[in-house]
Amino acid sequence: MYSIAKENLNSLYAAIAGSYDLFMPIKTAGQTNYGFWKEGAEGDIDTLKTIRSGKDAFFPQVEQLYTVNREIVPADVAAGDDAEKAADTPVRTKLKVTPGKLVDQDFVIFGMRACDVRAIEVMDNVFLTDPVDSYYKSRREHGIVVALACHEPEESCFCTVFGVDPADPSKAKADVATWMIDGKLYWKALTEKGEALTAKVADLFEQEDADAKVEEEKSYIEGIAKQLPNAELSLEGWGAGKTDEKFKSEVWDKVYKGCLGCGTCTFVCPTCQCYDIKDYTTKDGIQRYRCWDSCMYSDFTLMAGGQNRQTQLQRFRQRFMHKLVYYPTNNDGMFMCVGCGRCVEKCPQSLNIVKVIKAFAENK
Amino acid sequence: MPMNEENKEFRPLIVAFCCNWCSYAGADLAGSSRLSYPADVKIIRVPCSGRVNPMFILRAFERGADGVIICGCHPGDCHYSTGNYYARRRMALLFSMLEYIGVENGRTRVEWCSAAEGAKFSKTMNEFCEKIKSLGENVRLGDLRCKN
Amino acid sequence: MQKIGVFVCHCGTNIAATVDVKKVVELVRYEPGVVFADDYMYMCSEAGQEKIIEAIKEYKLTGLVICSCSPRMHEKTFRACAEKAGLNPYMVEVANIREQCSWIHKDKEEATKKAVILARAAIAKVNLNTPLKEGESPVTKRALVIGGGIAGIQTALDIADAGYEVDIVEKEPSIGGRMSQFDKTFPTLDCASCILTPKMVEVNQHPNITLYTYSEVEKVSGYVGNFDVDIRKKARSVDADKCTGCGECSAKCPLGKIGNIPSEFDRGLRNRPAIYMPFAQAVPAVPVIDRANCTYFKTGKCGVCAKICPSKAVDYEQQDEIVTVKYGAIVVATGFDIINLDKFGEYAYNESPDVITSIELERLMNAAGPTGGHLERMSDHKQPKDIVFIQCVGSRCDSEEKGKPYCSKVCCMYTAKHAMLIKDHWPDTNITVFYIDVRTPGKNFDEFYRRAVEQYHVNYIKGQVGKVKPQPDGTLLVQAADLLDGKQINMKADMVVLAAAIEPNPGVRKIATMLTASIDNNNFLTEAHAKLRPVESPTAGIFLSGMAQGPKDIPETVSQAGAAAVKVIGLLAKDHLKTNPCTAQCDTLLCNGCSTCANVCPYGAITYDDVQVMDHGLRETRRVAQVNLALCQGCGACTSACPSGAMDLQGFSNRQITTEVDAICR
Amino acid sequence: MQELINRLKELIADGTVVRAIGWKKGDMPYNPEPAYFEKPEDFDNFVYDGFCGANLSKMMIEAAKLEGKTAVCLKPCDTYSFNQLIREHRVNRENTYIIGVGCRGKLDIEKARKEGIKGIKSIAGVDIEGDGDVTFDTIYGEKKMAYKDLMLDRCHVCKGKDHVIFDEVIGESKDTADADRFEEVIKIEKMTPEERFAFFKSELSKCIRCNACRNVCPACSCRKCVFDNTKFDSQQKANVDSFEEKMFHIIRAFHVAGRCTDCGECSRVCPEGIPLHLFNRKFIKDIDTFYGEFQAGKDPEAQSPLTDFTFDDLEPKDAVGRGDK
Repeated sequence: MYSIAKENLNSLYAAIAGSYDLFMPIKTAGQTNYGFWKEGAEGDIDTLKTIRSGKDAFFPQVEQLYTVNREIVPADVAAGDDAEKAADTPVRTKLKVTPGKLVDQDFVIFGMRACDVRAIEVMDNVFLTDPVDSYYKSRREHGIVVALACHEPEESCFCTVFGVDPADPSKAKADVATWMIDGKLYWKALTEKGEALTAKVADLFEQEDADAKVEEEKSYIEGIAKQLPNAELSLEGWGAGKTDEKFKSEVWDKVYKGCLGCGTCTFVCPTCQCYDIKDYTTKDGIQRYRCWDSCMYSDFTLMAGGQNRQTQLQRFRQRFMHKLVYYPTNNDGMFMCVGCGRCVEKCPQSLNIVKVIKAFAENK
Repeated sequence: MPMNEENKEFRPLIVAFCCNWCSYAGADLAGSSRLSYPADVKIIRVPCSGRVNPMFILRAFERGADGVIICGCHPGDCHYSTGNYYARRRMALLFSMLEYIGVENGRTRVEWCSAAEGAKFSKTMNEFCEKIKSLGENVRLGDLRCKN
Repeated sequence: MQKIGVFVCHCGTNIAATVDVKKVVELVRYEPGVVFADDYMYMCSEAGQEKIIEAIKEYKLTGLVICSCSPRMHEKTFRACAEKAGLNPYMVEVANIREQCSWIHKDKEEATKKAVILARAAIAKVNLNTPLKEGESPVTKRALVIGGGIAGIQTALDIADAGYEVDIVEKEPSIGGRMSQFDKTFPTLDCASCILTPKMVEVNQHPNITLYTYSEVEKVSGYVGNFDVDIRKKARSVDADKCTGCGECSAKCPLGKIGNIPSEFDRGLRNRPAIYMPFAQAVPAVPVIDRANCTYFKTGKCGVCAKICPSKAVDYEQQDEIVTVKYGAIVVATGFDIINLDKFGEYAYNESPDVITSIELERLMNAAGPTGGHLERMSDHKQPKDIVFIQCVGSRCDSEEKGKPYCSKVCCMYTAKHAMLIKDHWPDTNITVFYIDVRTPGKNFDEFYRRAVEQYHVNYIKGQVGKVKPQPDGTLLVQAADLLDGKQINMKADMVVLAAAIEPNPGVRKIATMLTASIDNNNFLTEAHAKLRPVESPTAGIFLSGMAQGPKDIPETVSQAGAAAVKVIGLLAKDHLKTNPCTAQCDTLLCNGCSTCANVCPYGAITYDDVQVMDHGLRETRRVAQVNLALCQGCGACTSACPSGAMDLQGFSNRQITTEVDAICR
Repeated sequence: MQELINRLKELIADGTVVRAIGWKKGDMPYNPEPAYFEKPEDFDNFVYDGFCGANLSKMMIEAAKLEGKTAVCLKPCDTYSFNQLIREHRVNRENTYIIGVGCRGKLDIEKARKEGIKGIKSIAGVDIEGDGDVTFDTIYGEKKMAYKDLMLDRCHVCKGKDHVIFDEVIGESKDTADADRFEEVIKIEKMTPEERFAFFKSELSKCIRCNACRNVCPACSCRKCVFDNTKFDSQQKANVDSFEEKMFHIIRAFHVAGRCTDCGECSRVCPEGIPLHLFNRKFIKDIDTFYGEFQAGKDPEAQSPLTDFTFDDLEPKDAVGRGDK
């Protein structure tokens, strides 16, 4: 197994950034979010949870789809040969469409936690099944995921509930698994992509037989994971086929009341993948882009007639039904939550998926 | 199009909101008295300086304007008697906020100009253009997309 | 999508010389929405307009952009032209490429470029234009005049003479106002009542004028052309129809002698009975019973007046009556009063009966006054030898809470008047006037003042009086500073007359609020425009007459009263009012009902109602803003105060202006 | 807290109110949630402690439309917001029963996380009556913090311990102010334009446009925000270009200028920890200096400075560059 001392990480980042775009947790203005590492940027893999999840790597908040420009068809052309007519022929224009650029270079996502890696699987089921989302696909094909074990999970974590193992990233669908133990980062390639990356930076590493150390670290983490307040959270009653009983339940009316209808939960969530498509008028055309949308917003899928979800209760219910019932129903029981606990930490009104699950358990 | 093709000298883009009753008339007077000011200034007619919503000003900057000036009747002369008093407070606060977030002073301006002050109008516009030229292109408030 | 026609005018060479008109035409053809573009020598000419009309018909244009001179010049022309071709006039926008382009730029290329951009902005706007229609509201051909002083009287007479019905509401028992209290008027020194009373009688007899004396405006609703006004007719306790005005009742009223009820009309210089007419020539000549003081109303006993009244007109049972009348216009002529002098202790006004105000002096010198016109001290009824006049008592006063910042305007002249009148009767009186400045602008005014100084030798001293001290011997010690030769002056006087500052009638605030007419810091009503609309209130249908708007002398008051009347007549002459279609509009689905817009509306055009709305399938009753299109003048103040964008202005909508911005910045 | 619970139960029992709005115990010791309480058993989960920072006044917009009166627990600073809502006719006072609850400063769990406190199992010393340090029992051992160090920033510039509107007050409050309200603003004003721009750029670049700041703000009570409707075609869901969050945050602050009571909710809820109050407080400071001291929500009758004027107001050109002079 390879290892590198923590103090040398910057040179590792530099080395990776030498041949790839490096997307990793970076601290700016006191907060850690994923971003592209540049010389001088403050890489931060100590913070357990970035505020936004790593999903931007494959599904950025904003993405250029294509641009449309007006091209002028001069009067005479529009009018044909008839020069007479040309003079007062209304000028016609035709539209020129230029698709947005797909990612065609490999890039590295560094320091992703097991829960976020699981979230990628969740999104794959959405974007890579028919109809395939070419923008997402190109990013997935070129993204190299370096996962990092969670040295000290926090009380808001409940990934184990969904079978995510914070201790062993190699179980997750990552290309490289890493552990940070006593000031040293331990590095284990899992896939060809991972090997390729490793090869590019191998000279920074030292060889070391650390399996024992890693095993020790794993059991330490597992020990903590067991103590977490929500470790025993039960998903009984949720999952595939529960639509009717859950949708009709009165419990929703109790739990949604405090909801502000903001998008915090959806935007920090690693698995939320709804988006809206918008146009921006430029000099002589429009740019069509997509951006994250939130089912908590009153204008989510709003139509002229207003037939979207009209009350916050409906919106609130939609979000959790989607994560805990609809999605599992369509994806052989896989839940659309990975227990990262970001919503637990960030909801302005302290509402979150855990409370919802518990509320239903109490009100059986 | 801040740069004009022939010579690379910086030509600012300036949006002027003029109230219909005083300043727009003042601009007309400047015209009929042939008191020139740079073509960089483009005037938008509004009924009253009180009609100018701060969003218009930010919008202009977003779209690449380098300077925005609001002209209205002198305090006390508003055709609608009070519009410019409200405008005065709105703009004072907005300008102070723009300064606060680091936008260069002088990119925005309010000038009271009556229908009789054609000379003042053209003088003001000349000054303002000079000021904006000295400040250079507006990069801090611009939206890069609208340039292409 | 609109079908827009763009027409570029050469204006001879005015535009064509500096703007490449043909190039503009070529470039704007490519703008979204444009289906036709052409240029012509003179767009505003008959031939030019014909071209436009043809194009509208041939290309079925839905919008026009005229690139020409300023819209302030020809917008009307082109709108009319569009209308001729059956196109809504408000689908026309004018790009000002003359005053704001060709005339101020020399470089042809630059000017052309700018012309294109201005055209582009106009095109972008027209793309969002919607057809607008003027509204219409009927006009009630009746006017209300609040206040029956000389201002109200003159306005009412002028309106009535023009053939419209007018009502005067006066809160006192008689019309006449302040002027009826005066003795003589400057600068001609003719007697006030001799010129006023004929007008009062004329009012009383005019077929088109209805008088509501001893009455007050209680409630006003509605808007220009359609006001509903509740008038409270206070119980007079005398049946006006039966009363002959013989005056027996007042003469016999026991309280006349023993009641010591101070007469308001004589400013408390003498007493009046409980049943009284304020003054002999009162109009109407019908007494009122002052119920607060009348023995009958206090104890149930007495009833003398009822017994002796030959025509059995006295009616103790009479009740207040509220009448509701519709009006098309309302004139505020509530006049003035002088300020309360309690804060001016230094002048001993409250200490000595011989320190009086100028209005009190008017009464003292009036032949019909408490002393039969013989000037005497109230303390010992002796005729004063030395009289001191103090100017600017509370006028041009620095201290807010004490006096007024403005000049009361009339004091300098009436003081000169007083001085001369006194000298005329009693030439050996010594008169001293302490002044800050003597202000005599006006026809024959300065001559008048100089006569006082030169012929009558009135002693004018530039200086402010510091103190007036009542002396044991009954005289008054006046301590002052002579500002010109910097001497302290101590002067004995038998009488001191204070030129107290005038202020709007205290009742005006209440009335202004009812009318939603704006009022300034000094409670004077504000004009719609200080220079151009001096007799109109910003609130449509409300007009200003006399002192209520600011200090004036009688001739000014009368001429302003006439001006107000003309404005009213101009309004009443219309059967319908066309309302400006570029008004604010509220999107009820977005409105929060927060009242921010109403707070900034200068015309009181915004009201709030609870309405049923259907918001994307949810039915709800909401408090939302309603714009009264008859009142809205389209300034748009509300639109930029509205946070949610619910308030928008037709013809200058948020999106229209935004799109102009975008077009210019492209 | 028990006194509060008893009183609320009593009010519901005697029919004065139909329901109460307060805080419900969270699944963590630090995340109670705003909730409705109707039945006696609901109150088993009622909690009011140092972590009940949420300003409940805005919930009354909807609650006051319901059948029957609603009791709401408002901290001293929350009552200002409620007054402002009354001024703007957004909430029905008749249908509201205001219980002024005591406050000794509210707590911010982020402050603890910054101290590296994690794996929290339980927290002691945050009761409303209590006084003294806060003790965290965590998986990684016991940790202590002074109550004051754990307080939300806004509580360090507390508006005072008095409720400006209430039907009754339960519990003691204390003025926790120990900093100058405008200190941060002045600090920024003193920077060079470049520094100021860099500062706001780095802060705002974190914005994810979740709209939490807007949706929690009691002054942002628009039915449909101008950024969600089409009136200016300004509706945006994400910051495509660095300009947009500037536009959004300037206008957001501008729309509440003269109405913002400085309750600090915007900064409390921002998931990215952007000090949004710096915008609002700048406007408040300017309004105070330009047009005289004004505290929104203090007097529901008072005219907001932006819907008011004097004839000799400050000219916009004198509003800027005051630092340079």
